[in-house]
Amino acid sequence: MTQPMPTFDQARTDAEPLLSVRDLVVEYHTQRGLVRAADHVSFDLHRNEVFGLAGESGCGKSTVAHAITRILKPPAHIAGGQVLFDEVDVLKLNDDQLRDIRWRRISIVFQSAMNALSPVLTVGTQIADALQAHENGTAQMTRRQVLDRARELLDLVGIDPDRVNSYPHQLSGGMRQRVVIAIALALNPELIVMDEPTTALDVVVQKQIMDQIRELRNQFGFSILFISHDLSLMVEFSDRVGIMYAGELVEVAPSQAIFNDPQHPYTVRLMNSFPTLSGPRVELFGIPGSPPDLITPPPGCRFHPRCDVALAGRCQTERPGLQPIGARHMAACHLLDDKIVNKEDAS
Amino acid sequence: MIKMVARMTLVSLALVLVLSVGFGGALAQDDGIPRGGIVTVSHEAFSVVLRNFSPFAPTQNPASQAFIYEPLMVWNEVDGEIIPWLATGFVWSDDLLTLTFNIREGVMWNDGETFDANDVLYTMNLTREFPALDRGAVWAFLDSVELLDDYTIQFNLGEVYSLADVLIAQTRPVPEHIWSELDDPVTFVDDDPVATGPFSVVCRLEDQVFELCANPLYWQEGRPYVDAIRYPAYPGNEQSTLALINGDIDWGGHFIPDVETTYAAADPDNFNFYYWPGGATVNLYMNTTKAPYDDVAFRRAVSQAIDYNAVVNIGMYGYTIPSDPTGLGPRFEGWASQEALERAAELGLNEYAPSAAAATLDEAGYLDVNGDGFRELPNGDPMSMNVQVVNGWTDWVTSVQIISQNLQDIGVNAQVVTPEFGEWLNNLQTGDYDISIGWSSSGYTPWNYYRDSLDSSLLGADNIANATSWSRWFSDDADALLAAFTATADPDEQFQVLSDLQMLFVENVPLVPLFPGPTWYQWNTQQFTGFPTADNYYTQGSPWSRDSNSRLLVAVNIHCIDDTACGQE
Amino acid sequence: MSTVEQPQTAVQPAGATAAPQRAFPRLPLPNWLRSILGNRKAAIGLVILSFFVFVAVFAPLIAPTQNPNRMVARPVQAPSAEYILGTTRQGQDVFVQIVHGTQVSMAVGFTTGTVVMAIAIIIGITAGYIGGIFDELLSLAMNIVLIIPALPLIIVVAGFIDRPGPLTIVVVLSLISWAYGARVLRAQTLTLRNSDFVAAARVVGEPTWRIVLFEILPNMTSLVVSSWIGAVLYAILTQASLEFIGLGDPNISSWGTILYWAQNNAALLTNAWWTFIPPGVCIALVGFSLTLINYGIDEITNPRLRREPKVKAA
Amino acid sequence: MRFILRRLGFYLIALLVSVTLNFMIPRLMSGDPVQLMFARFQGRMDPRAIESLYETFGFVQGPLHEQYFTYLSHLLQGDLGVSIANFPIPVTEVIAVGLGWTLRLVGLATVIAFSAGIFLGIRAAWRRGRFADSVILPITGLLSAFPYFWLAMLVLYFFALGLGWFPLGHAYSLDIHQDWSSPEYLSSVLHHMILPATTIVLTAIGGWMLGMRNNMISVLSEDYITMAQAKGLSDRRVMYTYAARNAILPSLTGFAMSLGFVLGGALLTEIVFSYPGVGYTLLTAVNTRDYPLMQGVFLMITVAVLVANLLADTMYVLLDPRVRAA
Amino acid sequence: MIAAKPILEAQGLTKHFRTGGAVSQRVVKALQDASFQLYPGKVTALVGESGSGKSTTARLLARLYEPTAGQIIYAGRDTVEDKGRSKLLKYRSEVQMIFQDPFSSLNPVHSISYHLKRPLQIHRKAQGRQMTEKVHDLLHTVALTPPADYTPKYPHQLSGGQRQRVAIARALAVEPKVILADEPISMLDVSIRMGILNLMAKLRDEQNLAFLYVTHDLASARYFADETMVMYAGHIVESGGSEELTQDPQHPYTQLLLSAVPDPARGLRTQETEIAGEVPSLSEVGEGCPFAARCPHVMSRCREAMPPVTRLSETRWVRCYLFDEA
Repeated sequence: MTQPMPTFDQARTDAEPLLSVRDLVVEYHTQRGLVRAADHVSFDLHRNEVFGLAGESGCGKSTVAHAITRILKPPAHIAGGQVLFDEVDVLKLNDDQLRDIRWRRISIVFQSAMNALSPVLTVGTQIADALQAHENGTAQMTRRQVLDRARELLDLVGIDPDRVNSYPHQLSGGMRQRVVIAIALALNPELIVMDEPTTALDVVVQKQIMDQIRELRNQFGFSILFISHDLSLMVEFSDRVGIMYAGELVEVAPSQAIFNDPQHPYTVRLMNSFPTLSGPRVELFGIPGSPPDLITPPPGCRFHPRCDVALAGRCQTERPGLQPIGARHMAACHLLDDKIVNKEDAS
Repeated sequence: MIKMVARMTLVSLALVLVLSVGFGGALAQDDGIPRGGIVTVSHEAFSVVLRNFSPFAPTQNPASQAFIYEPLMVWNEVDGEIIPWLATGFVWSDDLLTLTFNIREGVMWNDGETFDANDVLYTMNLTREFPALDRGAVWAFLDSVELLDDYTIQFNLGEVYSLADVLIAQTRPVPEHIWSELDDPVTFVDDDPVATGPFSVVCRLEDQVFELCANPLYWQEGRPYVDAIRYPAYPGNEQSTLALINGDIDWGGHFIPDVETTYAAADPDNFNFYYWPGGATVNLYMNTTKAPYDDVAFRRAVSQAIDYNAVVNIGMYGYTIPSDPTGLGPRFEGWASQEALERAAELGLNEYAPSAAAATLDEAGYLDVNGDGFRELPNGDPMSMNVQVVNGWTDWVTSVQIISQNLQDIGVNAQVVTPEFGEWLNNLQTGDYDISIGWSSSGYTPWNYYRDSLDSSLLGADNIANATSWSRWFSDDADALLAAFTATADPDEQFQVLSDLQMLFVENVPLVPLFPGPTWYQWNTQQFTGFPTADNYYTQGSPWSRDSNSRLLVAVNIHCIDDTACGQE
Repeated sequence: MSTVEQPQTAVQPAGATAAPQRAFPRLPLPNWLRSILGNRKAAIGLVILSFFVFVAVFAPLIAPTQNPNRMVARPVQAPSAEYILGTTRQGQDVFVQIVHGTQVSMAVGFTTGTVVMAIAIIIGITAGYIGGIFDELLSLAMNIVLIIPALPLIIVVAGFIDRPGPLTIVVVLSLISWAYGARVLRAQTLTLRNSDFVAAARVVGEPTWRIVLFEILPNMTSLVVSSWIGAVLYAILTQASLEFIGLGDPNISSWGTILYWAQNNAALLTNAWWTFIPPGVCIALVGFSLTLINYGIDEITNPRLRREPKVKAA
Repeated sequence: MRFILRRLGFYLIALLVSVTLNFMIPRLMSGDPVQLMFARFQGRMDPRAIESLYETFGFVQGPLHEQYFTYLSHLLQGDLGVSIANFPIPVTEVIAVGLGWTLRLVGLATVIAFSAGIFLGIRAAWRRGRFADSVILPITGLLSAFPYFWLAMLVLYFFALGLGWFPLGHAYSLDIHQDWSSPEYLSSVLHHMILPATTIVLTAIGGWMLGMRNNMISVLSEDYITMAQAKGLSDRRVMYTYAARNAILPSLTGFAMSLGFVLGGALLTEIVFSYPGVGYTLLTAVNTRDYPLMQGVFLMITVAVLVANLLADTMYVLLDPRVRAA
Repeated sequence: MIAAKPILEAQGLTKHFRTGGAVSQRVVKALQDASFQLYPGKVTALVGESGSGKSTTARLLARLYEPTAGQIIYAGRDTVEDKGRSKLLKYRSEVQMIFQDPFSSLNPVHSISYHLKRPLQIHRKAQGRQMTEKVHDLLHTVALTPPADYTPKYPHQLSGGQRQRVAIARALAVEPKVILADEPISMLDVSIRMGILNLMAKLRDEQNLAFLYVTHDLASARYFADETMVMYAGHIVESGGSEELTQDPQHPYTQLLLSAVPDPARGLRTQETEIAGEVPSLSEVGEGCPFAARCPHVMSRCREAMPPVTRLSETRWVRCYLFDEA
């Protein structure tokens, strides 16, 4: 029934990436001190691509997503870097320009649909608000047309259009998340940032929603920045995946490569941290220790205190940078020095 | 001090229209006295106006006591005269058992009906039929009332009671043609009174103000001179004081702290006050059923210990004078017994003499045996006492604080307690107190003062002390003297009886008189004149008085200062 | 239960308050005190309050007298070296009265606050923890007491007790003011009762009384303290109001009675401001200090309320 | 609807409890109103008159439960009895005069204080650290710590006696006749209302502002606010429709409850500003042990508070769809 | 294979909650007729979606709830009637529980040593100087070393994994035979989950503990549990050896559940499964099979009564009419 997904290779064009994040730095000022939640994060996201950002809680993946859409709230603030969306630096936009780009071109699906919808407004109103806030194309719409469009959107995400007058508390968790997706689709954006869109949901509902998203993407061709801590889901759903650890991007690769051939020791161990339903039952070990406190991050490679293959001197003092280690595969680890591909070789 | 809320009735539109013809500017008449103006009066705390002008209401609207319903005769507290009013006079029979009043002719109710003795008769019978209406308790001594003719009425007494004349003279007749139609005169809210008074027309009644307009049919020709009397609502002294200072009140009866600086100084030419120290004496009562108060020596020591000047100047803000030891005060100067006063001086009563007081106590055996700084009873038991005063009556509270300080100074462990009014009264009535400040009766003669304080018959079967016999000091001699007074109408005899009573009083000190109650009275001459002044205190000037209708004399006398001052208000 | 009955602000468990403070060296202070001192508002409030507590405690030393209402001097003297705050119409030393009034007013405030909280804790936690019909009845009682207008009821009840005085005020206010705290504590107890650590304590075999006293109650410390402070503030203000309208004991020196006498003596009209202004300012300062402490506690327990530190340009 | 019905049931119980309380309190209080009244006349009343007045005042003897049911049945007929201190005026009439003024003044002041507090709270939370948050908030906090009467008296002396901008008291100028259709009278009423209302507003606003600010701050960190902003909605729409509407809900309950405090607290306003109202009537009734009047006033205030609560509940239901289903 | 005697057994265990007020009482059928056994040295997983009743089951066994019906048989004896502190205490010294959220299962106001000392005191496992020794032993067991570093700390000073280890140590303190682990790893970071599961596996082996492992994660059940039971809407619908069940699910719901789990190992881009409908509310569950409304194989009798247990093998059973030969 559904078309097979276009693969990343097919989707890739020679055109400039849709979204290009360059050396993004996000800091939090807390009572205890300064936290650098995202530290020089750089990646590209192409048109029609699903790019996943994965990592454990507190690794900075949501921070990056929020920074890109500029919805970070104090005490977090962007301390440096660029977010180029269609060659425009989102971080330099003024409020009006930002309001114009938001939702019409970039929309967001929040983690918990329970909290992403105002409990005192109907679903219809919340969809209509998004439509009416943007003059382009909707300024002339009557209230009736707006509501018709809202019903259409609900239908699109598999909800009875009559639910347009329902309040969020009258819907189940899965339905609410579908509403949030409907709102995100309202203005046919080019990029949808999905921040753990199914974390609060049960696996069956998660499956339903992810299928739905996949179908909609086939239909409308938007790009997705997909944030999740669930590597299985991530690998299954994304074209490319970036792995974050302690505020840094440590590996970027096509999901196939992340699953079959992880390079960074953290990714390797992470892939070995959760059991699977199929395949042989092997003993898994997880990663000893816990992620560092970002107020006092370890010097050198941030993963070195938990890394069983860390080099005695270098890993403790020198921070590895993200280096290409194969076609479309990058990782930040000193151990991979011999694998690093020269730029010339790669091209 | 907390007073009652007044109450009111609807404006009679028709009357307003009729009367408004006469309004609008002061017009001098033949006598040269300017007419017109609205006099603003304030003397008690209320916050909203209620419609009730019944002269029988237990807590009456003060206006209905005099300005609306007039008495047969007006008793002038200042000189003791009884002034003919609706009655032109009265005659006692020789046996002092019948009393005949002559009713004035030519008086009309404000609805145009004629007033005559039939109305008086009706009123007397009404109060007999409904005891709740017998405000003067006249049926306690009356036997019957009969009409001799339309303008003569005879009262028959059941026993000789020589003070009956004044009591009956206070009767305020109500119109028979109105009241006889009522279902229940007791609960009658007299919202549109038919009366004879100079200001008996309720021409304005709103939530915070009511006005009584001049009665166009008033029997005193040409009077009253002003158009109306206005009563605005003020919930407390603070607010009325502000209004007085602001010149909003023409005629006031308020307590004002430091009246000289707070009020008079604001407009020295026009803001006047005079606090006539002729009110009922305020006393210090001691419960003589208990030790040590049953000991006359102790009571005498208390009388010597009190700093009367401090009480009067600090407690009472200098608005009164210390009482003389007989408790009679300036109003009854003519009744004073020099013998008794001399005896009191000999005993050192009512003189601030701490050392004498201490000596008196030493002599009587009240010594500080255990060295705690306080004296013990002669038998060695500890002695401490509460001096009670009503909470919120701040002048009295201060006075009592001074007194307790004075007592402590002579080694008597006295503490002030301030129960609420209800409990305070109940304590006095049931004898559940040590020492207490309290009022006494005023009356037409000093007899009332001694009767209410000393008459043993006032202690009821339930041990409840009525009137002010709260000290519970009784003697056969006192009872006999009190009875002798009302059994005669002969002034000399009465004087002798009272002299004896005074002597008995200073010998036994059943209570300690502190000071005559001052009567607050302010008047503002920016617009009106004709008020009693300190120099010409022709009657008690306060717009409020518990005991008399003397304000009626003022009300018909005040007038605008000139033809222009009261033009438009 | 409906959302209506939820407390207004979610209060986090006390553990959240224990974030170490950079500004303060690790003195041997209890955690809560360190948190409070680390909050500027609360610290200012605490300083003001401590001053008044100090005055109250050492009143007999600061202004030695047997009876602060003793008439000692010429009436209505303006402040001078001899009488720092002047004298009243009754010749009382206003400074002495204020110092001793601090004692009475603070004592009434804190006693009432403590009694109110004791009642609120007992009723609120019992209702919340035991639940069932017991809870239904207690909740009904709380809501009714909350809805019945307080000041009129206080006036009526104060009138019913014939001898007014500080003790009366404590009793009356305690009888009437417990419900708000009880309701808040009940709601919090309901939340905590269902928390895992209570379940864990039960599984471990903790007896009920220990669960209430050692597991639930310590987690409501900040709530209890802030309700207590609120109750103290309410008591101090209400005491002053009651005394002002004449329902206090005029024989006792407290801020409210000083104002009562000042008003009776037309202090403002006679320009004797020194009898009227200082007690009002004292009440306001104590009130403000309590308000500040409560602001502070709110901020400590709910980090979102904290002002974010100023961000310097990167 | 079920929510409202449940609340109605609760109010009915609350009413019954306060009515019962009302019945009990005078019977527990000491002091006999008739005795007190005659004491004020200082003992010149004949005992016969006292006895007959007892009857007239309707002092019912008999078992307590009988008295209670008589009391209830009278209440149901709207008969609150006759005021003793104002005999023979019915209690309803005594209250009627003041109630209108109290409700107008307190109603207006409360609504203003609430609205202004809510508005300022919204602003303070929206712009943290700006004027509303860093200047107005502490000032209103300080104001709410002042004893009300003290502040009111200072205001009265300064603005009315000192500067003469406002009248010294009363609800309207006594030189103007009371007539609700006259513009002159209405403007006088408003002019006289300014000081008393302002003082109530000043002392009450702090609580609302702080509460609303804190609720707003909590709400502002919710995802739906972030999402509303991300949707590109105007600040106005996010601030009022999304944030304030959710943040106001807890304050609404408090608003209803506070009316009880304010209505009772109006007593102080009435005294300081010579304003007519039921608060002073209650105080007078307590002092004179005028039980019927006391009961009447108390009942009126309670009913007013209950009605206000019901209104607040209705508002709550209108604003919060979640309770409609509950 | 199963020769040992069960240590803890549920027999027809049922729990209904009553919610709502007097007007609209609803019954939430959280658990219906559940029967299963826990064996020493074995882990039994209970898998289901949120609201399926799996946590209720654990809490019933922990005696945090009173069962509506059924038996809880410990060492061959029904303990449901064991009430009163001493009897429950005895039970609790044998059966302990670990909670889902280590952030809330430790009381923030108490230190780690308090948390570990209390069970030792209550169950008189240690006294005096022994106590510290015992506490250190426990911390050793859960690999929090050196113990002295941890005892004075408060929960907020530890990471999630460390807290969960403390929680496990607390459960171990009473030297229980059975541990009920309610989603012990779902709140933890991915990288440390295995550490906790491996620790529990070690305890199972070394101390011969019986585990009930409640989880929504089928893969972790496959990894950790010897046997797995699948719950749907208050009913256990299928039970069997973990490997067997996950590789060859029989019940249509189990099949659905398994197909929904993302599993890159099965190959990327798995086939989409048609899933209709949502989990029914537990207060609306009727007499029939709760899955009937969503089941692709639904038959008319499915809607009439819950299917009985059909044994597929010695260790395997399912409740579905598809397997009911009768």
